[in-house]
Amino acid sequence: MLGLLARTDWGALGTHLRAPVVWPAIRLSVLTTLVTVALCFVLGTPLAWLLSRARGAVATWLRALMTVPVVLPPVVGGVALLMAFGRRGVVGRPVFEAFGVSLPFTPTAVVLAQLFVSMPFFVLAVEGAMRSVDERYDAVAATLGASPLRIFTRVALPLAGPGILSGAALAWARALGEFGATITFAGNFAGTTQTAPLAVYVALQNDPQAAIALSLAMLLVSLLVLGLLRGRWLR
Amino acid sequence: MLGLLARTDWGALGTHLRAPVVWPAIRLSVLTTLVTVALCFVLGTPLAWLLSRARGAVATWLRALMTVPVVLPPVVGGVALLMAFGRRGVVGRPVFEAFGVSLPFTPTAVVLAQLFVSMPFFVLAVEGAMRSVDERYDAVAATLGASPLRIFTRVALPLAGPGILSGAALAWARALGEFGATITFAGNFAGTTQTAPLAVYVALQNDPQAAIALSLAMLLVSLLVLGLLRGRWLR
Amino acid sequence: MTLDARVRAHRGGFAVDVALEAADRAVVAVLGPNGAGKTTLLHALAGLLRLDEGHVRVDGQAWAEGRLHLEPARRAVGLLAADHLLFPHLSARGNVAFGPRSRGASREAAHARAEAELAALGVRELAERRPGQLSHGQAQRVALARALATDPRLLLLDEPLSALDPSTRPQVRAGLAARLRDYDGVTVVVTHDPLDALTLADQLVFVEDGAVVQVGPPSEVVARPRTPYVAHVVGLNLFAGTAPDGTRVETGVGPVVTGGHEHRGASWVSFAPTAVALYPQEPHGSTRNVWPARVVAVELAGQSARVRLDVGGEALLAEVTAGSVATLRLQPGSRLWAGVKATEVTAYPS
Amino acid sequence: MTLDARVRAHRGGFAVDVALEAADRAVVAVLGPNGAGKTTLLHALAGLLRLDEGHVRVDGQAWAEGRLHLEPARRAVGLLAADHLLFPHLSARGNVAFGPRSRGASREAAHARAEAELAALGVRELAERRPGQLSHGQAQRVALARALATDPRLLLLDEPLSALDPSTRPQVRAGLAARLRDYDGVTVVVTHDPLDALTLADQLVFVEDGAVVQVGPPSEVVARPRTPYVAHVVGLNLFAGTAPDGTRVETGVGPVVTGGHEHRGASWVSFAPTAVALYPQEPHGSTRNVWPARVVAVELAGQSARVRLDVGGEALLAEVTAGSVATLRLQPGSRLWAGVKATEVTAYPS
Amino acid sequence: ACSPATSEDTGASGTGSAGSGGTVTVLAAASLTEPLTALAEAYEQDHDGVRVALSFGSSTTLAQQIAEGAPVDVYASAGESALDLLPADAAQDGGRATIARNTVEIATPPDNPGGVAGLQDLADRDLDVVLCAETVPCGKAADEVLERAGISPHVVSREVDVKATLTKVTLGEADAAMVYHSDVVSAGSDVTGVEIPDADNVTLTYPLLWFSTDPDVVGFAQYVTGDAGRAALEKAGFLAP
Ligand SMILES: Nc1ncnc2c1ncn2[C@@H]1O[C@H](COP(=O)(O)OP(=O)(O)OP(=O)(O)O)[C@@H](O)[C@H]1O
Ligand SMILES: Nc1ncnc2c1ncn2[C@@H]1O[C@H](COP(=O)(O)OP(=O)(O)OP(=O)(O)O)[C@@H](O)[C@H]1O
Ligand code: MOO
Ligand SMILES: [Mg+2]
Ligand SMILES: [Mg+2]
Repeated sequence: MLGLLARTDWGALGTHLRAPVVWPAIRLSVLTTLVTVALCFVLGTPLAWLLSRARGAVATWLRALMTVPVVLPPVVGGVALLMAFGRRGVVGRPVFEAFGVSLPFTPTAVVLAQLFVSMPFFVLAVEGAMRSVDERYDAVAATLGASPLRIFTRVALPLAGPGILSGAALAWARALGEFGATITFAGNFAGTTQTAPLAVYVALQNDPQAAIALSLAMLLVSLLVLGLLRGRWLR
Repeated sequence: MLGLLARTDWGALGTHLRAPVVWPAIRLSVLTTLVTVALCFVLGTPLAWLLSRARGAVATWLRALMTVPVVLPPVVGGVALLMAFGRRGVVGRPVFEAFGVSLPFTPTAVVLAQLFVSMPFFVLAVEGAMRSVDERYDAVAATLGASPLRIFTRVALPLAGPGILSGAALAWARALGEFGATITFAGNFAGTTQTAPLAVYVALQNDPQAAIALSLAMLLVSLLVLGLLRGRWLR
Repeated sequence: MTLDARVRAHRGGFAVDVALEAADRAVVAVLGPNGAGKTTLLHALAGLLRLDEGHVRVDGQAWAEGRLHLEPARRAVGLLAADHLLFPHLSARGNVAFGPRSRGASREAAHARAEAELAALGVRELAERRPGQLSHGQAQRVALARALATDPRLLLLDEPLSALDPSTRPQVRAGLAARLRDYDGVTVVVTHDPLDALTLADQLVFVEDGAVVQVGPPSEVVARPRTPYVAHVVGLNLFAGTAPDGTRVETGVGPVVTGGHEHRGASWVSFAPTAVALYPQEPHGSTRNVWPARVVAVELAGQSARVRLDVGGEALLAEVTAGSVATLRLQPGSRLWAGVKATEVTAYPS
Repeated sequence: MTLDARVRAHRGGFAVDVALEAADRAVVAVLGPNGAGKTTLLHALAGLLRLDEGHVRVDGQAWAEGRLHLEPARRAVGLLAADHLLFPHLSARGNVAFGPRSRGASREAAHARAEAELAALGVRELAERRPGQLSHGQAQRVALARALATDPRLLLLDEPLSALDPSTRPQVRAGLAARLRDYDGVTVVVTHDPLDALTLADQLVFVEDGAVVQVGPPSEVVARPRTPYVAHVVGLNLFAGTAPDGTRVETGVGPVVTGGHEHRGASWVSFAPTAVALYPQEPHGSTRNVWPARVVAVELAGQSARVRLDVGGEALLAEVTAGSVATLRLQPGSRLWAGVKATEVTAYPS
Repeated sequence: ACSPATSEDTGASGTGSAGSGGTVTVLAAASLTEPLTALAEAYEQDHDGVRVALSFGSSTTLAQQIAEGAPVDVYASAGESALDLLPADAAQDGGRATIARNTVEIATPPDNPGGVAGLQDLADRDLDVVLCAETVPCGKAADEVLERAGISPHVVSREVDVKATLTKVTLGEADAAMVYHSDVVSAGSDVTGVEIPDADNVTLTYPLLWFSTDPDVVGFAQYVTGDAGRAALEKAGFLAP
């Protein structure tokens, strides 16, 4: 960080940030990551809850399985996604043949790639937080007649609130920084699938200063978003 | 995942895994990631505790700052590290001139790169879990005469146990999959700094099947480690 | 609505084996020493704990039996846990409305119900507060309101009044008693306070070490305790012995002359602490049972005093006026004489 | 060791303002209705809550004063919280040993101490258990042991005995009383049970709505309550009125003839429930004070009964034998006459 | 096995292996992975006690590492552009040679679903075409070829490196990609190559830089630039310089 700041050519910063690819990339990043986080929340929270309350070998292995996308180098993850959802993929081919739609090279693919890499962070962080919540509240809610769904939405969810926010921040940051899976699965086309990290990487190939300028812009955005949201929602 | 498995050339798997670079890479990965997780725990847990108990703007921004390495594309992170700890770096140059040691391109650099990317996951996950722990236990411990250090080690730490394990699993997985910062900061020397993801990258250059085989081996290792540890330590 | 339960269950190494039967609208009070298994029993009835054996049937419908085990949410129970466990993120009103909402009431209906329940327990003005902003006794009343608000078929109350102050407690108790009399379901209330039990319950169940030791309507249990613990709770002195004839029982403190009894053989004798008179010297008069005694402790309670005595190794409790304590200069270690008239002594087979 | 405190503090919108002074080895009991601010007071003394104003000095050393605020860990306090808050991850022994260990004892010493404290409270055999494996009453005793094990200079107990069963409670209370008498520090105990207060304390402090309403040694408070709440707790009937002369006090129930008094003007009159006699018809005899009354509630407690009466809108409590309840066929709504002899009535200036 | 610390002030610090006796440190473009690995192994066999340490990565990353003081004796780059990132006097103690050339070629999936037969066919708007990013050598080359031919194909993605570009074709996600001849050769039967006539094509050169006069370093550099090197590079699909 300090190294980065120390070597930044502050004078040229403005010029770099006015490059035409910068703002579309940042806008795309912000949009896709927000969708990703929303999906993480919708899909991941129930999963985290189930994992936190489940016992036995199935849950243990499911939990380990959740870490797969974390361990997999993102590029390999992207290849796996292509093999599954690509035009020739296990799922993608029948869909393409039936409807003529194909995912890769679309913003949807960007979201999918981000979801693939950030979901585990969300689920595992939220699961840890939910496990630290006293299970007796679940029991009390059950005796009051609450269905598992209601226990989840009205008891587990609010009680694990801080953990969920942490998890969402984590997942959002991870999605924002996501590079390998996106480039492999969604490609890199300015305006459609070129997110900020892709723009940074591409810039890095011939003008490190421009790359650094873009990175700093990304960081600024993320600091602002996280700082403000946290400032508002947490104490 | 399924896509990956479906397209694997199972017959050749054995051959690929016997390639001479495979085991040194996996060994290096396992060793460095274990060191990384240990460091995460030692450095990150107190930080998470402080963050979880701190109020006010400083903590909020510190928390947001923690997500920087997550947001930064890893390659850029690697460049930043190089600029800080390289032989010409802000920190690296005085150290090199004084002691003649330089970090980059050593296993230590691998650990540093992994620490850089995985620490935030650990800290944020653990912080979320610690915040879900009833603060009244802290208060009771204080009236019993416990110093803040003792409250931390004897009360906060064990009560946040599940969250810490989640965080460690997350950080470990992230470190294991780390690629961009490592290749940039530590280089890609077989046996010294070529971790499993780097080996996958190299293999991908000329033999995608070999890359997939290696990825599967990595996954297997991680599943085994996480599955067994969790099975043993958590219910 | 009726309850028919035979609960065999365990928590760790501890097992309970208790049978309970209760008719429509009955209130059963469960009493017993700490660790006897009262809470364990309630949890088993609520479905939080699986039965090892036995059954729980409410209104003829099995909630647990053999391999059947209805989840708590599918039993129409209301449970007030001893450590009230109010949801920390909901207001008092939100906590009370949680049950009705869970069981399908509209938001308005649930809130109105919550307001009514809170008002009945004198905590309406706390409706907006979070549990963290309530005192202990206030929180307990909110938790009680929450349990009552679901109209359960089986209402389980674990020490519902323990945190209430002495002026609130009788009011809440009286309100609860009235409420339970009209309430069309079975209530099981665990309490350590005999006054709660006597005021609220139709039937007392004493549990010791996981098993029932005495069951019966209050009047019977109060008159004829069958274990020292029960005697203690109902405030009687109790001795075990053998009746050789219809006038005496041989006990650990020697022969006790009774008011007359039919049975022979193994026998309990009991008498009230208020029936025990204390004398500085050995009395000579109509009092038939007289023992030398040593004072163990004196407890002043309001205007009367309870004097714990040791009579030849057995504990004896006497209740006298606060004035007598001063007159007799009672203090631990004092030696004196204790007497009970034969007409005050009851004997019954054990 | 002495305590000199003037606590002004607040929790949300609620404020307490209480002055406490206690000499070496003193035991102060704090009583008051739910929500009066007792727990808030203890938390302020422990340092969990900052003072808005005032001071806490122990042995002349300031723990809080002006801007000074020692953290709880730096005050030599022992706090038993009402919701015991045992550390869930430590065994009972580990919980009790936590304090001594924190204050520097060796592992062996701390464990030995923990064993001893647990044994004194009758829960030694539970030493290995986790709090989740204890019953409510067992957990409370472990928490009490934990608070006692630190040898604090200021011991703060919040409802220490509320979960104990009626046979354990007197034993623990007696043990605690003996312990506190010998213990070289100040104890502040919050309780709802007058028996606890009278047994343990040298001084009673009644708090209502954040402020002290009556302070004094037990004997004085018991004899001359100064608020209806205090009267209720000590088990007396209390009426406010004005004394025009040395024989009568004009009260809400009409003139009450007393046993004679010196003062004139604003006055309290009080008498024991046992002094109240009940008559089916208006009595004509020596009883000077006679009122028509309506039965509000009847509570049977062991061998006696408490009858709550309504006398012209004021509450009156009578204590009679269980037998009289049957004889008089007392039940809510019954109308009858209540009488008190003038010699049983005390009057004192308010 | 390297030159003494004279290079400290060269800016290229070609002494990464100083004191690590007998090790030649090579940083090389990822596209050279296969031939250079083979060459290093062969060289080690022939020269007892010499170890060749290889690190593959993107040419620019490697150049950046060198600029930041990475230990390096030999650097092989794909294209000349990355050399701009090196300090001006980087190779003043060593030398420089060109080891290979590459030309641009069209790659299609094996069954060539788009029926691509030549450069002109890329103008078809129904074809999904993938190119390297504008900033990497293969992207610059492809742009130049297309511009000269006056064709603007329907590009769906600009990949960060040539392998990623090729992957899109091997997996059938794209109908055509513009990559290097060597990539088509190494991909074997996974792709079908469609050559571009030399007249329309551009050439990429592969410079080799060495940073010291150490005999092992110079020896390895000469081995790569010599016949053995040329054979290995040609086998991997590279053209002779
Ligand atoms: N996991 C366990 N292992 C062993 N014994 C246990 C376990 N959990 C609870 N017990 C024991 O079970 C017994 C019954 O506990 P329970 O909470 O039912 O008692 P209780 O009658 O409600 O007592 P109290 O009046 O103190 O609340 C206690 O003696 C307790 O120590
Ligand atoms: N955050 C808050 N905002 C407003 N009022 C509060 C808040 N926290 C506590 N109170 C009020 O402060 C008062 C004092 O509470 P405290 O716990 O001290 O009572 P207590 O005397 O211990 O009562 P109890 O006998 O029920 O334990 C209560 O009336 C409570 O409702
Ligand atoms: O060395 Mo590269 O992979 O053409 O940039
Ligand atoms: Mg219990
Ligand atoms: Mg309180």
